[in-house]
Amino acid sequence: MLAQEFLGPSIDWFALSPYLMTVGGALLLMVVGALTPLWPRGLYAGVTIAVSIVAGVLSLLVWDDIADGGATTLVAGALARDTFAQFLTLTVLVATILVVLVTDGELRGSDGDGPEVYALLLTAATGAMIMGSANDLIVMFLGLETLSLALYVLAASDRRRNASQESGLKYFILGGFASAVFLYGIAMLYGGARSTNISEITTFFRDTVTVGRNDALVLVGIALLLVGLAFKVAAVPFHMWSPDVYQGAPSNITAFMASVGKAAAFAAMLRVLVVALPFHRDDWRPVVWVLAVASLVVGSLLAVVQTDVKRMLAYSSVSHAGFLLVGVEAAGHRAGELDAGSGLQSVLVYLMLYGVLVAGTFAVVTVVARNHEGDTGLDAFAGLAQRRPALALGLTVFLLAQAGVPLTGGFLAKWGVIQAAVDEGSYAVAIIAMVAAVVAAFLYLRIMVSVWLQPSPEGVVTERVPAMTGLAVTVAVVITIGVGVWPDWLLSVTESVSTYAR
Amino acid sequence: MLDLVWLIPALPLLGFALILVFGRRLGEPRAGFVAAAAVLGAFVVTVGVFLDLLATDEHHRSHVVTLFSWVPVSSLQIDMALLADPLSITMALFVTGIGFLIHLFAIGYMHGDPKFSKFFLYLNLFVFSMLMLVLGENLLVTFLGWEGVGACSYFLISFWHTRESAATAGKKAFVTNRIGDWGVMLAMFLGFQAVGSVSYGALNAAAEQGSIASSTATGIALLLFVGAVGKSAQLPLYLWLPDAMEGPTPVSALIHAATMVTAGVFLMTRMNPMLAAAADYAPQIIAWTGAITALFAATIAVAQNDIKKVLAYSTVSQLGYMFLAVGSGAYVAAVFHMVTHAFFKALMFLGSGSVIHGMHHEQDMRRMGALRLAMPVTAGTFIIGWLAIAGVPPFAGFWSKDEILLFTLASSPVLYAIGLVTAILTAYYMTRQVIMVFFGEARWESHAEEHGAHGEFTPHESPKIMLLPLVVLAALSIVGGAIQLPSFGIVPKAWRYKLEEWLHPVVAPGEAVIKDTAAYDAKSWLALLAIACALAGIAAAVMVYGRRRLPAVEPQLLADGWRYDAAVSSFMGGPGRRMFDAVAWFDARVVDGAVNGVATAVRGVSGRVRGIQTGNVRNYAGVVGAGIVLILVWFVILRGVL
Amino acid sequence: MELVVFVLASLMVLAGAVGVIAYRNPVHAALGLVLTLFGVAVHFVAMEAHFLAAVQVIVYAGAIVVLFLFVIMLLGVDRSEDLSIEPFRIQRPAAAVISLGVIGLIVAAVVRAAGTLSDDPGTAAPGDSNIRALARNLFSDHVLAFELTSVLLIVAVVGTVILTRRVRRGEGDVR
Amino acid sequence: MSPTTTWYLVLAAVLFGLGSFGLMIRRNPLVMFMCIELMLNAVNLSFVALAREFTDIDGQTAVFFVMVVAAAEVVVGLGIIISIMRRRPGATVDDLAELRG
Amino acid sequence: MSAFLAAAGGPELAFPVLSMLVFVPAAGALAIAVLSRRRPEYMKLTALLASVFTGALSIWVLQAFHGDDGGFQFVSKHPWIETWGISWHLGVDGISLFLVVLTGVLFPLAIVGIDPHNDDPARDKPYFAWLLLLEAGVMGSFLSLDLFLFFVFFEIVLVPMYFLIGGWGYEGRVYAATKFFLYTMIGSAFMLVSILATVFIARANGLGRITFDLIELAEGADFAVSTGRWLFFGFAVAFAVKVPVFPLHTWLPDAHTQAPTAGSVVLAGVMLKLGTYGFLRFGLYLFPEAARWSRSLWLTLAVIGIIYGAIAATMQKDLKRLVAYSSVAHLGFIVLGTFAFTSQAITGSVMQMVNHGVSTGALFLLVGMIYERRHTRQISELRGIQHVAPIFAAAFMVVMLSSIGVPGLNGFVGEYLILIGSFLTARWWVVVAATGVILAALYLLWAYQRVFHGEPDEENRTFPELRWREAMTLLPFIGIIVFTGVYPKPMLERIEPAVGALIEHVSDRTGYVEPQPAAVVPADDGADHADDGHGEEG
Repeated sequence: MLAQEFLGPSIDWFALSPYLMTVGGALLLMVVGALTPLWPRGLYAGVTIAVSIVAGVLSLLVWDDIADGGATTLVAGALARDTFAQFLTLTVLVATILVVLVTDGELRGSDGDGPEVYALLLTAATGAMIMGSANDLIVMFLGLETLSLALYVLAASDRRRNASQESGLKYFILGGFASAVFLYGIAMLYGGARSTNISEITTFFRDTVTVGRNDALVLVGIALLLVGLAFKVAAVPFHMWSPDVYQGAPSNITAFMASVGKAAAFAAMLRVLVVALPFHRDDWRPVVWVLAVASLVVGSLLAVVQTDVKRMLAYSSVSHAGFLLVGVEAAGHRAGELDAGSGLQSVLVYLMLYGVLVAGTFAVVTVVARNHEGDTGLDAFAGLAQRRPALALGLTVFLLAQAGVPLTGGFLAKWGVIQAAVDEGSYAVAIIAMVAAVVAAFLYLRIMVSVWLQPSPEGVVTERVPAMTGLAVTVAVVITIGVGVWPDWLLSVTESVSTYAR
Repeated sequence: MLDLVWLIPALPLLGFALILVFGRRLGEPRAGFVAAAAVLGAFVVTVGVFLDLLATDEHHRSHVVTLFSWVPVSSLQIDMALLADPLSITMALFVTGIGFLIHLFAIGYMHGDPKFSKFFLYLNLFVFSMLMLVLGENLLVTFLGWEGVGACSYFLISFWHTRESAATAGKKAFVTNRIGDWGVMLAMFLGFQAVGSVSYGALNAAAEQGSIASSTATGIALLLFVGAVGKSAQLPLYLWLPDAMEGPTPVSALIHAATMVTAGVFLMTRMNPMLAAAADYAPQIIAWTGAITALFAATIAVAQNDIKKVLAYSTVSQLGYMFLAVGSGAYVAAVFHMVTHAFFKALMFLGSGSVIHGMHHEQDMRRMGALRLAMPVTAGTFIIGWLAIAGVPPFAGFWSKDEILLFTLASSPVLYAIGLVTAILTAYYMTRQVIMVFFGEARWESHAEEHGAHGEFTPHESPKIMLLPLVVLAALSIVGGAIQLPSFGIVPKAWRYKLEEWLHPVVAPGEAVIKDTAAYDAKSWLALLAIACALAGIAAAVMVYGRRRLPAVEPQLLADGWRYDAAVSSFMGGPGRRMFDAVAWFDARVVDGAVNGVATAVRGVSGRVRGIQTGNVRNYAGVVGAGIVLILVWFVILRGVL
Repeated sequence: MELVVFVLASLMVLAGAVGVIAYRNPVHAALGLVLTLFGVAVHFVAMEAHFLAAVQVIVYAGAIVVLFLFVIMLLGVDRSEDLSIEPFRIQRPAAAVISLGVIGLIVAAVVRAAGTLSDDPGTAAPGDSNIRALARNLFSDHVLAFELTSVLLIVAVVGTVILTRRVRRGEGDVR
Repeated sequence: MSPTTTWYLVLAAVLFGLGSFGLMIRRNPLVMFMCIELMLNAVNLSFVALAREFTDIDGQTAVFFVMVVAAAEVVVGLGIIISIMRRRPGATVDDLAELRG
Repeated sequence: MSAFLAAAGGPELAFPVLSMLVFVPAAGALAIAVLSRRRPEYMKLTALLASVFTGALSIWVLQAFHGDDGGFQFVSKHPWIETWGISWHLGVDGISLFLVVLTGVLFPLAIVGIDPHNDDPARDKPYFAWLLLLEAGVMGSFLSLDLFLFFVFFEIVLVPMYFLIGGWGYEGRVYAATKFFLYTMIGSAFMLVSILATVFIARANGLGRITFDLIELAEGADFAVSTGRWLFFGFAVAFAVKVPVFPLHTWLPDAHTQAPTAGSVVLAGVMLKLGTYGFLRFGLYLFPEAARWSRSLWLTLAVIGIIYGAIAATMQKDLKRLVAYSSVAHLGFIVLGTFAFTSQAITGSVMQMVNHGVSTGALFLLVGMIYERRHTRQISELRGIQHVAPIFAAAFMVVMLSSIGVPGLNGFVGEYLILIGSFLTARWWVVVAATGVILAALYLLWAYQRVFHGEPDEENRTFPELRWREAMTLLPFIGIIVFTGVYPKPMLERIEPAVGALIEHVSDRTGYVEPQPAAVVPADDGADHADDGHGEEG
């Protein structure tokens, strides 16, 4: 047979530009940075942030186009060009910028400084963005791997502390396990739906009437995919890695995991469950419900008895994952329908705000940690208010926001999720979530107690707050309060967020 | 003049305000004079009002002065209004009159007390409250005064509050009174629900027209009686009165003899139509309570050694008499006895005060005797009071007591018998007191050394300002009976039943009619019998304490007031307190314990669950694997196969 | 014929896998892995995925396993691990149950789904054009994914740089 | 008769299960890592089988990507393992359990 | 329909006085936050200015208020979160008016009256900032007519209070603060879900759109019976914790005892009222049927609270704790009146909220002064103070008598109205509740005797007399106590129309007919006959 001439797919470079931007930035940092001696004055961070900002602007422009032209797919249906993707991209970029600021404050001048970390952060961000906008499970898997591999390395990157390396190894082994499962899920789903492309899967299930539930492969696929994603979002019982890793990894990296990592994972989950598998919502929604409740309960309960702040926050992030799952569950009720309810939106808002919150929180943690040789026990925070009132105030804002106190972004996020759940009539999970939130509030109070109400122990030197970290905290506070007080813009924006499906 | 009724309470209030502001600057004795002047002014106004009312004919002898709307909420409209009618003015007259005298007495009695001006502050406030009580046009205004006098008596009883006993007595008085107030409040509620108003006019009118269910009327009447029992120290709530003697003697005279304690009787009289509309057992309950109290208190008085305690118990007993009258429908008699009793009991209290004053605050009668030589005026006046209370004609007490007994017999002979016995006892223990204090040999010299503090010890007559009130009251005790003379042959027609005519518009609905009953016909004989009883009592006492012919019977049981007080307080201190402690324990351990228990439980569970997080990757992988299996089970088996 | 191939290859695969699990010495385990990989490659050939078979042999067996062995030698961790002791008593039974559960459930599902699959699957593509078709597909439909792999590899490279760099600069490291 | 897709899928499942079993019982991080490779191979096997079933090349493409990912993972994973083993030679995962609770 | 609709639009004011009531203190807090911490004297000054200005505004509202209008006045409504149908909707009616004024008046007094006892003056800064923030929050809760807005304020007040207790409290402060925070938060967790459910269910039947506007919801939506009951339950839990109703009260003694004096004053004075106010404004107004249905439960709990609180108070050894338990009893009365559904009772409840605020607030001030002088709150360590500080004792006595409920003082009028009003619909509860009056006298007088009477011992012999500043602080309290007691009309006639409108609303929704005195309770109101034991006579 003769070889017919080859036609590559048409490529909308502009729509791809945000991803290209970040990857390009990473390459730039690697190539130039590796060949030149150590750059002064946090130029790495500067470049990274600049790149991120440009990418953000680009994705905003793309958003405009979508608003006019409607959602499409890119590069032969590999990526979805929809507002959902753009919003997730923006979320990731904002969180990345904050983390980079913190990272600079942490690394500048230390022997850990160098282009590599920033390059990895950028590539990881790219992976996250891809996960959020993937329209093909294989692509999603690749994005996931990009993100995960970078995180494995970053988690282990602090060679001064054994904990860092231990956490890196644990994360790596379990992560590998999880991605294998995820991959197996893809394979099974491929067996059931004869494609790995989300749009095609959706169409397939819309057109084929499954007779007598003989779609066993699909079910197994969904199950395994769900496990893989649940692992990434650290939902109970797949959360086991997160406390150890959060605690062991350098604080700024923990911030990245908690913000970008979670955002990407949830975006992927929404893509898979809500976009690709709306016709199996009755199959997966109960599982999500159970996961949500488990995460809420276990996360809050275990957070209460911790003594290490980073570990507390790790568990609290588990319970936050529970909250997000409540949103996913809500989104599941009317997935695929025209009036899909506010579940998806609530999750997105939550991701954005939680990303900022947690980044800010860990920014403060880094400062305290480096003042106590990496010790992040509660007593390390004792009397922080006396030493650094402003910093303490910032931390308090973040903690209150995480506790869901009004006029903060955290409250809005929780409100949105619960609203979605109640709108779908799942009151039980809503109430469980709120009660869990109260239990979790106890641990934020514990931190505040040691920050404000305990005297600063003798001979503790006042923390040095790097300018960049301070900036990060300030920005995070502004966003948290700002959105908390004037949330309308964010809500109206997210209301218009839609996914490319069907 | 009638429209100036508001001046009657206003003046003491003014006095109160003045002393409150300038009290310290006024100091002694000016503060006392200001207070006395205020009360005197009130008295004068009252007299004026009294004359006006006298002038008007009987059907218009009731005048309401509304000051302002007090508690107006939709259907509930309560005014701050005063009512001037025969009853209230009668009360006001002796409240202000006797009040004034007692003020004068107090100026002398309280001489040298560091808190002189404060004493008159309270005294004026009390008079104000008492006047509000009697002049109130509706139950709520009365209640204002009702609680006001309670509060004032609390202040005054615990006036020397550094004395633990005084403080306790004050508290006891207030709390016990509150128990009664509970009844009054509920009575008001019931009345409001039934009639839509708490004004006497509306309530009594409804009662008279019978537009109020008899059950409701009974409820109101009995609840009010509960209040009366509290205020007027009847069984079972009389306990506070004897203890109240901890207060300065003028207080005892003013509050615990003349005015406040009679408030209960006043209230019942005021609401007599309601009582009339009530079921038959209501008045009987009242009568019996009164009778039993009278007898009970009299027996206790027999064995008291504290000069004031004797008077206190006799007060309780006499109040019992009044309720006996009320219960027998003898409202006029009740008021009559209230007035005469106010005269002679105030007199005797002041007398005892004078004695105590002269004896340098010695109150134990066993350390007195033969004081008639040391303080003749006091002795003389006191003896007049004694004859009055003992029921010896022609003194005031005889007439009122006789009238009550008459009505009682008309209603039930048993009660009459009790009344007579009480009369005998009264004569007996009063005589005993007089003898112990003023006659016999002087027993105080033997105790002189105890008083060595202020040089050699000799009782001395009190200053003029203290004696004047004694004299006036003595006079009243003699002629007081004239306001309500019975229809005996010796009495001129024109003088008869003055009080009854005067009060008629108020008490008409409830007043019992005893004409053409056997008792009425035999009233002269009854009078003679009463006199005989009185003389018998006196004679017995003389035999025992004067001549020493007979042994004194003063069993400890009576001295301890039948141990009733002890029983109550041991219950309060024992089971009662334990119950309260139990509640407190319950709150701390159970209710709050549950809360903390939850917290502990959460921590406990968390600690357990925490164990899963071993830190070993292989375990983690195991858990993840388990999760996978579970989810697969759901999808493959529950959703797939089934 | 195919049946025979299938059975033999499957035996290789499973034997290798068991080896990986059971050999106390990591080096032997690695060899077990090689066996499995070859078995899988044979299956690929049987399913006429020749290109993948080749890559399997070259990349996996060739590169990856060698890398493993290299690391083992480098670290000198080839001292054998005592499998007879297990600190967590329930770990092994639990693991067994779980694994059997996973296998059982998936197998059950697969068997259930057998109905949806044809009894005699056709061939993916004519043998000679398998590579061509793969390439075509790779560079048209999955070009983005293909590019992503490069990013992935960048991450790998940078990662190793980070992980190893401080060994050069690093302070207080046993060298 | 020739082996149907189902056979391959069953085989893959067994292989996957063996891999997970190994992951749970082995203490040497390198070996655990090998077990992950086993699982990946199981996935590949099923991909190819299904690709043949549907006569659809996508499955094989997926396998290709999986291999790349595997390679990258190996690089990173071995990097991490090396950096740990350097400091604590012969450490098993059981020894690496400082973070817990 | 009822007057609420008429006033819903309300007289739109050019000058948004209500918003100012919220913003002024907030701004003050902000100002203090930015002030230099080295000049503590400015802190207090700023705090004082802000709070006094707020107080003045509230007074202005009081005098500009149309007494005869039962609806909301000075309404200011601006869209806030349009996507969720949430608006900045403030308004004041007779029910909230005096609570607002009380808040406005109480804070300046709390600020001027007593200083935080802390070692270094630099710590004044956060103290005053938190206090002002608290004032803003409380004001907001009383004024907001939007469920979301209300919830925001209702929650936000926890934070300043938490820090006030935790930061400037006494020995057990951290425990108390945490307990207070979590306990209340649990309650509001249920309320949050309930609010959302209310909104969505209202959209489903009646409204057709999402709105958190109280008036629209109350007037527009009609819930199925069981639904309404569940929703009401959600609200009720939050309020019951805040009040606190009997079994949920144990956070209160700890919080009160451990809080700094100003904290206790505010807590008792206004914050507890959030609960009772919530019952009126949201419970009865949104879910009349459910409120009617569950009334016997609340009445019973209220009565239990009255007796139980009094008994527990009697046994306390700590003066502050005693006052705290007395609050439980007093608020029992308020709840009783709230669920009696008669004009007198509810008017009395509203009035009693203010009265309790004044008298208990003053009591806490006095106890705080005692603590300042003697550094103990243990009754056993105090003796014979009246002997050495008669004026102080007199002030205490007046306040105490108003708390006991002696006629002529404010406490009595409220209690009396509550009882007489409740008697019409809940006779037997009232019969029991009235005994609380006896117990009140018992525990307060006993405490007074132990603290003020008797011979002062060594430590107490030097007890300083009332100082001028303290006297000036207490004077307003005593003034209000006496004036309200003697002449409550101005207050009642402003409260009553709003209450009337509320009852009218309840009647519209449930067909409940308010029993009038001298008239048999209508037969259709079966509930009353059921739980009144034997029916009404007369």
